[in-house]
Amino acid sequence: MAILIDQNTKLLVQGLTGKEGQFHGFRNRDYGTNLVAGVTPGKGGTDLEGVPIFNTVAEAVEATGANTAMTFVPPPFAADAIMEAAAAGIALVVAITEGIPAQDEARVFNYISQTSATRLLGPNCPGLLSPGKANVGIMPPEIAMEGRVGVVSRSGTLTYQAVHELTTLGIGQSSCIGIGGDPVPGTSFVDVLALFQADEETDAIVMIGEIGGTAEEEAADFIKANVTKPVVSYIAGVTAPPGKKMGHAGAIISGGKGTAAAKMEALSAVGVTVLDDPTGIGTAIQTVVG
Amino acid sequence: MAILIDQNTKLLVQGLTGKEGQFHGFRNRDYGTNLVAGVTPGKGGTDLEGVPIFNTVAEAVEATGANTAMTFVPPPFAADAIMEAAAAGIALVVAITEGIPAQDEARVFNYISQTSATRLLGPNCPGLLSPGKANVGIMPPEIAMEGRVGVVSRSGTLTYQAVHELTTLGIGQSSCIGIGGDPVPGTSFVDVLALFQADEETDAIVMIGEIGGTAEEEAADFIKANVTKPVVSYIAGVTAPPGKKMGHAGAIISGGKGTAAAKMEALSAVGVTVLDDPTGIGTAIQTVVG
Amino acid sequence: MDLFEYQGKSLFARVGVPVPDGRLATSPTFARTAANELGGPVVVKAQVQVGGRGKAGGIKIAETPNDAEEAAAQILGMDIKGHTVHSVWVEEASNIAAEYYVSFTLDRSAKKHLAIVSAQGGVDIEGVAETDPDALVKLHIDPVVGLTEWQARELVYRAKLEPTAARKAAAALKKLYEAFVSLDCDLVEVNPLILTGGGEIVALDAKVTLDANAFYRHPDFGEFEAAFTRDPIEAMAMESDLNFIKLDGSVGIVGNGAGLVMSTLDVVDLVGGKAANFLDVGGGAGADTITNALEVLTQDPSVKSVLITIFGGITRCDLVAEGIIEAFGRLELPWPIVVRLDGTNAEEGRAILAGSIDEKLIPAATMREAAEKAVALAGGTG
Amino acid sequence: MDLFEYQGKSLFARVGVPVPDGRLATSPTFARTAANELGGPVVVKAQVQVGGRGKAGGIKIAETPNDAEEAAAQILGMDIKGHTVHSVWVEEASNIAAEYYVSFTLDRSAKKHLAIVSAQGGVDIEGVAETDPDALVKLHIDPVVGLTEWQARELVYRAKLEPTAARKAAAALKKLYEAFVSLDCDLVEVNPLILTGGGEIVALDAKVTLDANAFYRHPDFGEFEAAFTRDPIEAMAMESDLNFIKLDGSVGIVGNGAGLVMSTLDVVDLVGGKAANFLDVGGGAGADTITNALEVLTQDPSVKSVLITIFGGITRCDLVAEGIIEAFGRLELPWPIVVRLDGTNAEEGRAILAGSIDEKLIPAATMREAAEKAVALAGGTG
Repeated sequence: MAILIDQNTKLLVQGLTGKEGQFHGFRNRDYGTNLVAGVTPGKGGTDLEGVPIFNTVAEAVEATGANTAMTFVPPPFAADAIMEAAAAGIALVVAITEGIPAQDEARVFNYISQTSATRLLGPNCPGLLSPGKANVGIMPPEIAMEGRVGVVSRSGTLTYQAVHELTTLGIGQSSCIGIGGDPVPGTSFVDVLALFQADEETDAIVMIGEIGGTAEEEAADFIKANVTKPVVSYIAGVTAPPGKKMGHAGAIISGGKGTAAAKMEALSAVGVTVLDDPTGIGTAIQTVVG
Repeated sequence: MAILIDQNTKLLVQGLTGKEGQFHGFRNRDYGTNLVAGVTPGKGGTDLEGVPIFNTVAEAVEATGANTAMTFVPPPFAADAIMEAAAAGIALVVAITEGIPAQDEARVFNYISQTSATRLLGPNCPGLLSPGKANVGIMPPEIAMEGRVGVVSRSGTLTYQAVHELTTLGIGQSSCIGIGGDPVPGTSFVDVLALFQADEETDAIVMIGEIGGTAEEEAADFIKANVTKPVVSYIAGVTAPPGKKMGHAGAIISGGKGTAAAKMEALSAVGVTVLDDPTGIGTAIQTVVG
Repeated sequence: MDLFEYQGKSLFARVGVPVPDGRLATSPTFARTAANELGGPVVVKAQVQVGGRGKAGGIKIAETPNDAEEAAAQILGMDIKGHTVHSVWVEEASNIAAEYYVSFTLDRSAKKHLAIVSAQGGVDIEGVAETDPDALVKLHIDPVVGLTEWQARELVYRAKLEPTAARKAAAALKKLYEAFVSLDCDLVEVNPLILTGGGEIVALDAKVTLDANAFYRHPDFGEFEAAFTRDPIEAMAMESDLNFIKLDGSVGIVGNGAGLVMSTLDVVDLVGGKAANFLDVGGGAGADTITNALEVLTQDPSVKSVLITIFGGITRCDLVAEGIIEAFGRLELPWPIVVRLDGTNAEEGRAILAGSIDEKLIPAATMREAAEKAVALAGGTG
Repeated sequence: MDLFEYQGKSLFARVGVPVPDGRLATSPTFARTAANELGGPVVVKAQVQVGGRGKAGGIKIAETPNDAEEAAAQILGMDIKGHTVHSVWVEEASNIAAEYYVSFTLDRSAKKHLAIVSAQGGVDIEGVAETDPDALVKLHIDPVVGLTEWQARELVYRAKLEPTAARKAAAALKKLYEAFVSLDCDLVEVNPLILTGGGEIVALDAKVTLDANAFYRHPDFGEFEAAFTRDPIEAMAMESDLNFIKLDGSVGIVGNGAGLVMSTLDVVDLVGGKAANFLDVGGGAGADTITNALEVLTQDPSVKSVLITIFGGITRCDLVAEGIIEAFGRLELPWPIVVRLDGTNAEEGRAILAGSIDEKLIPAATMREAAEKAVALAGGTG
């Protein structure tokens, strides 16, 4: 099965004709993802390496049946692009764009939640990968292998690190989901945990958090109530000083809240195996899966 | 049963301390409606003839369990008042206020539809009456009698006229619903027809339309597909000239559309008994109910 | 409230939609001066609150100020579908590369805003809708967020406007929509919106209907109204806050509630008469309102009899009856008045009327009976 | 980006929230002049980008210009939680009838805006939250429609602000929220928002955090940044678009991706060392970026060894390796560099590094091994 993307994914890239969109869009296609369309206003009617380009998402969906969109649109236009994809009936929008104003993110997330059934992943996320099935985003797919561990993370490079640790030990992944480091991620840990719990092809879950916010604490509550599969977790930022934004807009300890210690404690308390070293993820999974 | 309001209605009046709010609020109470609260910002903590006044709808709902709101708030503040009632979880908002800008109506209707389960009746409507059970609005209840005919109308005074014709012949009503004459009524003919069709205590339906828009044509389509109970209809404005707003913002024939003739034809075509004289409503119902 | 073209264009200019430079002229001489000031060829356009002026000869191109004066002389005073032309708009002639159609309005069924765009502008759009419906691109807009950038693009690309015009046309759509919402319009229609030879997007016409309910937000809109030439009877009714529309029959109608009055018009027609007007006194009318309504009707010589039809809700029939009696005392009422009262305090109202000895006051028990009596008194069938 | 109080107040004034008149002063003499101009008693307030200045003695009331000069002399140069005071804000003393607390921010869990209002302002609000949580009224705001009138009322009435202040306080809330949204703030906090003896609502303090992602919409915000006194190393890093935070250890860190760098800090700590900094080169870093990052670290004398940790996604390890080699050629690098490469083109990158003969370049196979080596080279445990 895998979650969110697989062989049935029909990918549309918003900004396919841009430099990054082109590089990653075709890397995704090379991996086997069914790349059906690109959208670039004003370039409709042309094609790029055999992929038709449309002026609008609605036209692309009508013509190709695209069900997943990946957005590389620059920050000033990204919120609008996400709304466009949602209005066109896209089921999953993967917003890679970094640097979207927080006010735009908040408005768009709420609007599409209120008016569509579209799921948003990101913005400011590395995308997601279902090894052997489909890759949508900027993750280097060669580090992954097909298997039965689900990975979810707020951080891009730490996701790679975790996947690498698993693959190195011969442990494959069902899906690897980067939810992104912004304050308002369209898809949260809780959402992904629910999907992995329901996925018959996932046996165990790796969850990589970081300082800031309370998403990990909410995940702990959710795990206690709903997740029966073993969960291994690592939280980055144990030594981060309060009041400093650690790169991600979401990664900041403020008013004594959002510390790694609090998150680790919350997760430990509900039976999650919590590590203090990301390089131990592989062996920890070996232990819990047995 | 009756529809929308009955013995379980707990009424809150937004603007109870104003002249009109007070007159109609207490007339509704005198009829037997359970008037539980008034809301007037700044007058919270006082009471009016034993009815507690609150500063906000949320406080009133918490304290009294109000489930229905009637709004007499002036046009510049009415849209906000409707949103307030919806956000507080009120199930039915009856907006009597006339003269709300169309842009406000459109925005508020869509917003509450997207974010709440609240039903809006009106704005610019006379309210509704379930004879013998509850009266919420400005209808003179003495013209009505308890019975099994449902009445729905875009016009206030024509509703009274229709109810009067029925009562004069000894035909009682289950509920009488004035949906209002504005271009964006929160509750449409179709909505009310569905409720009457489902109501076990309604045997036949009187529907009073008028020129402008296509609400009657949509009602005809709905009747064809969903309504098995007999429907008697009258459409006002047969002789109205095109391009002139006949009092109601919604009542205008433009570009040859919205004529009474077209509406009457659409309704006749689906088996509705269509009258050319509103004073014939009572006898027509006698005929169809048999 | 329907605006004149030049008024609509002044609103477009406010939100940054380009319009040609122009001048209003109420005489041929002024038109000549305007053409002189503008320089070069101009277009002289009748200012009327109704469509179809082009076909009626209300738009003329003038190469010189002389021509402009002549054109204005021909147009001023014209009757276009019952509207007399009191002024013309003299504007720079435009270099037209393409003509588009754009409108924003409310779609009542969908309860959303509706945008319509077509690459076939400058012609009768209802004709296009019939012969080539696919040429009209329609899109619903959620009033909660308004017209988004992607929707503006969707409209422009789907309608297949010139690719070179796409970006500027999308920007113009955003601005026109902004006018539609922020200026509380019921309708914004531009036909044509043109692409000029220089690649600019310009609104060559403007049909704007304002929402009178929102005038409290736009105190400056009063100016627009001041420019209208109004029927003196309608003006008088408006001053008394009465909802009045002149019709062409002989039975004067006064009633409460738009639906009831419309219905009364229909019943009058049904029994063979014809109403002289629509007059709704609104909800909660007191004695004064009724007196004012009757006074308005005295200004209309075509009225031969009057029918008052009241179904009291907020309105109290006793106050209506008092108003009628008062009107008889204060005014010279030239016609018989048939009165039908029902609803709140109807008994009391009827009693008050019964106390009057004026023979011109005729009670009726039902709406139909009232209509029959009034039609008969007006001289039978209209 | 955290603003100084006086900068935040300038934004409040833009949206129409009343603030006391005041002047910025960078010397005691200027403070005297400011007090003279303002007339009457003034308040002299340290301008620092951190809370708690009141307790630290950074706010003083001055009855006369003399007093103001003296107060400024005491405050300027103070160290408040590691921030040196370079300027004071001299403002008219206010006549305070009541002190409230107001803030707008984003609630990440709810994914909505959060308004907090309390009638207990002017004190440490986190203290109030602990001792009397009911005194804080919280309300979520849907970013799609923003703060409505009813929500402003709900906040004001629930928080039990003085009834006489209700209307003006609600209006001030609307304006502060407008600032929060239209000026792209992450936080707007006013503590206290006061009711004056004259019945006015005035913002007596301003804590505003701007969203740097939205600066493209507010080109004028550059001015604010120009007023900050920045650590020279941070300034240098910023010029090269590097995400740099100074820490107090001895192992310099360079990595790609915020999570990975944070994690590297943690692993360094775990093996007994301490990081000298956080430095994220971001996604897609090329050779130049790596050279720049290493140059930034040369400015920090506390760095004893450097750890480069890269997991290539967009970033290509071969380009990173080239950047390291180039830095060795171009710069005088005073410390050993431990390098760990994984991901995109890691093999190629390792081969490039293996070709270098510089003994200061030490490869490591895993993040943990890299951390252990770097910590040992920096002189063992922190």
